[in-house]
Amino acid sequence: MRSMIKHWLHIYGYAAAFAALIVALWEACVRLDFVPSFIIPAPSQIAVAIWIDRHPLFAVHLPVTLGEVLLGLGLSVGGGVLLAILMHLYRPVERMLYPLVIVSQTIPIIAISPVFILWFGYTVWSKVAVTILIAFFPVVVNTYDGLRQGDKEYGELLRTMGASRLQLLTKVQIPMALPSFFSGLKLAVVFSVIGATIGEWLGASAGLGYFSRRMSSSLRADELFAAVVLLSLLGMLLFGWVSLLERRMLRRTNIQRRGRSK
Amino acid sequence: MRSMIKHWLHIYGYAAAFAALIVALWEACVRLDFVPSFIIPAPSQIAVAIWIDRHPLFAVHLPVTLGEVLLGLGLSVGGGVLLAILMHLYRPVERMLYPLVIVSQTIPIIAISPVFILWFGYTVWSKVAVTILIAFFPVVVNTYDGLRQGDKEYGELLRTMGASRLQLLTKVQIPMALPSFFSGLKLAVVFSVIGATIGEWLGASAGLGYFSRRMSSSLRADELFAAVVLLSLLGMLLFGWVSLLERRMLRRTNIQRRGRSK
Amino acid sequence: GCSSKEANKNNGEAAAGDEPLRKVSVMLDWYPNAVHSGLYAAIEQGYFAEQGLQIEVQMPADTNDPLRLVAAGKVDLALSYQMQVLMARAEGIPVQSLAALVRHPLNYLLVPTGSGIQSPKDLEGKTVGYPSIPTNEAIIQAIVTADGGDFSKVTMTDVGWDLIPALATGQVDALIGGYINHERILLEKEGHETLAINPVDYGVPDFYELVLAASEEGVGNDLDVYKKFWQAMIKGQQYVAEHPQEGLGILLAHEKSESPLDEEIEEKSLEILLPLMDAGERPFGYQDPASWQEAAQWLLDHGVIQQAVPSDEAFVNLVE
Amino acid sequence: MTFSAPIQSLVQQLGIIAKEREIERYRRDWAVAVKLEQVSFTYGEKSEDTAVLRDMNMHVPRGEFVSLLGKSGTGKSTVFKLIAGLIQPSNGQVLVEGEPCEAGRVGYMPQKDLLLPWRTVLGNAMLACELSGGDRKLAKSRALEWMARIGLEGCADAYPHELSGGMRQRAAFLRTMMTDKDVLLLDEPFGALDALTKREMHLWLLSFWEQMQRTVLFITHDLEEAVLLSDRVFVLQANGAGQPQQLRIDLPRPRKPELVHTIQMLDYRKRLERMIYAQHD
Amino acid sequence: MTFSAPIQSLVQQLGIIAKEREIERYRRDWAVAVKLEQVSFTYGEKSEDTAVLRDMNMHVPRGEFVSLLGKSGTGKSTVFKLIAGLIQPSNGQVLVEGEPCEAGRVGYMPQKDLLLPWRTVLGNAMLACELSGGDRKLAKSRALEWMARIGLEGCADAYPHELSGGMRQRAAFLRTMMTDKDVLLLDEPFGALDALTKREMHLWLLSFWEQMQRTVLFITHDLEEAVLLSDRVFVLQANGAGQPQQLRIDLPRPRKPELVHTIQMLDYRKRLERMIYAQHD
Ligand SMILES: Nc1ncnc2c1ncn2[C@@H]1O[C@H](COP(=O)(O)OP(=O)(O)OP(=O)(O)O)[C@@H](O)[C@H]1O
Ligand SMILES: Nc1ncnc2c1ncn2[C@@H]1O[C@H](COP(=O)(O)OP(=O)(O)OP(=O)(O)O)[C@@H](O)[C@H]1O
Ligand SMILES: [Mg+2]
Ligand SMILES: [Mg+2]
Repeated sequence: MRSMIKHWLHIYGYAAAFAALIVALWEACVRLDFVPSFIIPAPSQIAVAIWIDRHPLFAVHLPVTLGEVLLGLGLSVGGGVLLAILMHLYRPVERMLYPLVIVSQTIPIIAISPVFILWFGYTVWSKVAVTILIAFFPVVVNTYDGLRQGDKEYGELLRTMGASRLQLLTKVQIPMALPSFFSGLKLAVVFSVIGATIGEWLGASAGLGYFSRRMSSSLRADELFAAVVLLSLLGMLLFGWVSLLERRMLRRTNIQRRGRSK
Repeated sequence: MRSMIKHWLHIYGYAAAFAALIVALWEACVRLDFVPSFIIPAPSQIAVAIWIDRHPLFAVHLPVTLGEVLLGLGLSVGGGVLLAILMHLYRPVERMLYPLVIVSQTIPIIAISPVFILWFGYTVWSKVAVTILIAFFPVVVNTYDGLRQGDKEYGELLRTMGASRLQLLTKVQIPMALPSFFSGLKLAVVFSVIGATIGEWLGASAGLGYFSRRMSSSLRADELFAAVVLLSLLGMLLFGWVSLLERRMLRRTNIQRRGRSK
Repeated sequence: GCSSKEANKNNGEAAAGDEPLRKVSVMLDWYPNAVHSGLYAAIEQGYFAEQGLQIEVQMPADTNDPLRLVAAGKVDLALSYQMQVLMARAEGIPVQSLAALVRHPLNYLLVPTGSGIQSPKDLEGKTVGYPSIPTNEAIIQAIVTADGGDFSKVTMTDVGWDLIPALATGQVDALIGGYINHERILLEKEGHETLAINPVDYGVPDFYELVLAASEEGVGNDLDVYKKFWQAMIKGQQYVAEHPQEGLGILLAHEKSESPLDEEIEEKSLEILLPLMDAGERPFGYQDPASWQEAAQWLLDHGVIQQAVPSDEAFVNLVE
Repeated sequence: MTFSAPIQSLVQQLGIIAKEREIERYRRDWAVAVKLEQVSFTYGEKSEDTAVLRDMNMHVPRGEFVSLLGKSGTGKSTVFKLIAGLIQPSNGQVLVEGEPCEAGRVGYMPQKDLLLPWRTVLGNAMLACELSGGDRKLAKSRALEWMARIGLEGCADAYPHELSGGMRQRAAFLRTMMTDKDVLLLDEPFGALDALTKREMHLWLLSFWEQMQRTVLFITHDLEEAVLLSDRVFVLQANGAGQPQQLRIDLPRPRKPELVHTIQMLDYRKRLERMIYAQHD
Repeated sequence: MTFSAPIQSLVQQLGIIAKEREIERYRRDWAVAVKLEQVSFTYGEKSEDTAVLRDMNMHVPRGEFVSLLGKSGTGKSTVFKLIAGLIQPSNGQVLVEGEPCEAGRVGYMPQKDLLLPWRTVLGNAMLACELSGGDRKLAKSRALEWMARIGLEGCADAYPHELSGGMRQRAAFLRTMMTDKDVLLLDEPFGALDALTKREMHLWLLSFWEQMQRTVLFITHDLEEAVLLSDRVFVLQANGAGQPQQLRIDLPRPRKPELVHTIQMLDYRKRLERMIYAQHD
């Protein structure tokens, strides 16, 4: 137990010290009025705000946002991987849909926010739709690139063994696409948090994004940043979890990343 | 010449036909009043708006936005690659900065836009800062993952040849990270377009984002979508250009992607 | 409403509560604040239920969305701005105003006290920040010109949604687009005293800041419903005017569990708002055709809209 | 239709003759497992001068064990890729059992081991079965049995990167043997093995071949190995042109490893050496 | 300090003796290029039973050409990785020229060719020079000259995937030879070459070695090759334990390829075979 703690301290000691330093500096900056506290509040003020608003934050808004994030993320990943596979298998699909996918990423949300409301109303789906819009692109690009990258020679070998295109996909290309897919997934996980936040701006009555916007519009920086801190923690947690999954998966499957070469 | 055209038609025929179909359907939807034209205007209306506003759009706003995009993209890619390399070389740097990078992605722009205004005012730098904020994350994640992924055995070989860590990086890890880096770059290129757009919402006096927001406030959907179409085209163009670069680079360097296995 | 009594009669013994209520959706102009206390009071006090209505309140993504969505039939009623209704009509968006909630401008020119700017002409050589809405530019142009200044010497800067930081951090010298019942109070709270200059004093029409709008189609089909809605609103507003403390309390309580409002700010806000919402002789919400006429003409004159909008088509009065 | 009796019998006889001819033709075709006819091949889009193979002819009789020899870089592996259907000849045709070659018809062990790094040795060996949808249990027990016979007992769950070079080669060999194809192409299957292990592999491969009567094409640089195993040896020309030279190995079967130390072996070896060296002097 | 004369001379003498002893020790150490002392090694974190090497001792005299033989999977490549400093022994020590091994001290050609796929053959050959910051022009001209001598003329600008298996191996060999290290580890460098090409490589390697007097460690499965090239042959034990058996090859140098057909060769070959086979019966 002791040694475990020591081990963790050793690994995360720097990081923790650094984080503490940043928080301290930040606090000092605000206290010494280098930054007005209504623009960035001091960490202590944020902490107080989190404590005071703990009920609405944790009991009302966090669960709502978390639900949207998970739903949106799941659909993004599922849909993104499916699309990437289809584009990989059928060239015309790629040529038809890839441009559309890119277009979807360059449309400013203000231009289509009424469309979302029109189609999905104020249900959870409008937020999920925004989350998907923001999170699925990295999954598509990374998975598609990963599928194409796979070493050609393994594919050739399997073809001489009479593999069908689908078998080629499942036996060679998907395993080899895993590292790239995971890079995309890590991006998607983080983006889905901001996606849900933005989705809530389109019209919501709960959620950390909704909360943060309301607080922002009444210049209540403490509460605003209380929500932001929760969103960041959520993002980091999800990211950490996916990184862990990635490490396990890639270690188990021995694909490329067999540890860092020192 | 003829055969060139035929070749292109063959490759992009489907895509063009599909695009035409979508545009036609869209036009029909609006004309038949399935969608109110003040929410989504018909393609023909958008085309007319682009033609009428061609001067402000192409001569005034497009160059401004393009400048922001390119500046932001350049800095994102440079900074992102540098950060990824540093994180790769020095584990403590990774532990200290990766969480911060993730945090930067989960902070809603409304929370930190005042900070940007405070620091950068209404110069081009506030827009560039937003662009960087949005575009550099995929570069960091993909480049970092790419650097770690490289086959360990090549690195070992180079170590037996007395390579320093820096040489290991430049001779093996960077070449092997290229495919992953390019996935990130493609994402960054698209994100930088939306980044500049959002940056202009924070306060600007020119640019397609500024234009689109003004038109949205004046409820002028045609003009709003004229700007959106230009933004999308810009995004697609940049994406296409990077894809081309990627193909050339990876073909020349023979890394993994030696063509798709049929 | 007589019609609601009829409905009750038709249903015989059925109690009013059992009868299915007519659902009416209202999209606010922005997140709930003191200006909406009449609405919330009416909901809480059951005034809508009395009229056989059930209200669903929605919030927009952007101040431009309510009009578009009401025109598209996605919501029944929307809170918006008089000028924007006119601009929408100029763009062919079929919306009509039904009632005026706030009868005078809230949108003042704000300048930090001690900045040396006393009247609009002092803006020469200064920077004025405004949210992307183009009417603000027209207002500045109008007041500077009316005050004998040269508008071409004023720098207009679009400050997006960050109005307060723009002024508070000194990025701009003056601000238009901020409300005296919101931005000004907030600035004050953060220690930035401001001088508020009313555009009306410099020839800008005394337009309605906040109106209730519906689509033309809605007005055609459901005018009676909207009338009932407004009856309840009148009662709600009356309640708030008579009991400001309780009226605000209802709003605060409603928001408490999710996004607690700042009581002090909202109190001050309501204090400013109540006189501006009062229609005097006329019932609450009454719209004066002259106001619409004037506003439409002003917009046209200042190039905000390109074609004339027949002002009498822009509104329908729910109360006389 | 009705005919008078004599005409009918004439028609019948003609029919029989035609059919016999057809059968004869089939028999001839059938007797040739792999046939290269005037095959040319160039990598990339270089000019004719850089062709790897030029007008090559080669007939491999069904059921024979045939070795391919030739200097490094003469195109042996390229011939295998052609037969396996991975590349298409720019001229001429490649027939496998009378039909144009296509991927999936023959069992092919490439020169690189190409073990899938994310699969264990057993997982790699099971690939063929998984792809063809065969009986997994049967395949597994067979794979484990064979693994023991080629010295990979206990390695079933090891990943390729945990194996030595020779073990990887044997694992790849095993994977190829697990494909149930009538024609096997083995590209230097035992190049990384020591003499002792190689001898075991020879014995096993020969017994397998004698039982199953498959056609085996075998690339090697070890002349003794070629003589010991083959019915026939082809020696590719240095510049990849024309007909490879042939040598029939008329040694009785079953062949014992002791053969290596006999005069006959020495004799064959010398002849082969002469054939190879002749081209390069 | 001052001493009386006799004491001073005594001190001087003692000092001389001490220095001579030191020199003697250095000479002895210097004479041993690579020294493995009681080396154990286990891959992963498995128990002692699965050790690949156990208490192994091996001394390679400076300037000698030494071959390593052993059955597939006995740990030859592992020994090389230890000497190259890629892995650390779990017990005992590995000394290269008297100092604990570390990466970058010896030239190492791994069993896989590991040519960088994004570099041409010339680019791969130039790696060592680029890493050590040597004279590029000189290195290039040397690389091109050597390329011609090992049959890779005209391949300078070819990428690895455009080469045949044997050509890749030669390119990797060339890359290793371009490192200017005093100790060379060659892991089956000629395994994929035909007899003729192999003979050319032997001649070249021998002339190179005789000129430069480097220490060469050489893994092979070809007994004739081992006898032809080496001063000394180590045969690794099957279970990786203890001291490898040694055989000195006392044939005069320079050695000609014709040696292969002599009685001496046959004799050495048989002795080596017996040494290898003995362990496995
Ligand atoms: N993908 C490729 N692109 C271009 N040239 C190639 C390619 N593959 C092989 N070659 C060339 O074709 C020739 C024949 O190669 P091949 O692999 O068939 O030789 P091989 O007889 O198998 O040699 P080895 O005994 O060394 O394996 C070589 O000169 C090689 O350079
Ligand atoms: N990375 C690894 N992880 C686990 N076990 C390994 C690893 N590398 C090698 N081994 C095991 O170590 C043993 C020795 O391997 P090594 O590669 O040294 O053999 P070798 O003598 O070079 O054989 P060959 O002649 O086949 O190349 C083998 O049994 C192998 O399974
Ligand atoms: Mg070959
Ligand atoms: Mg080995």
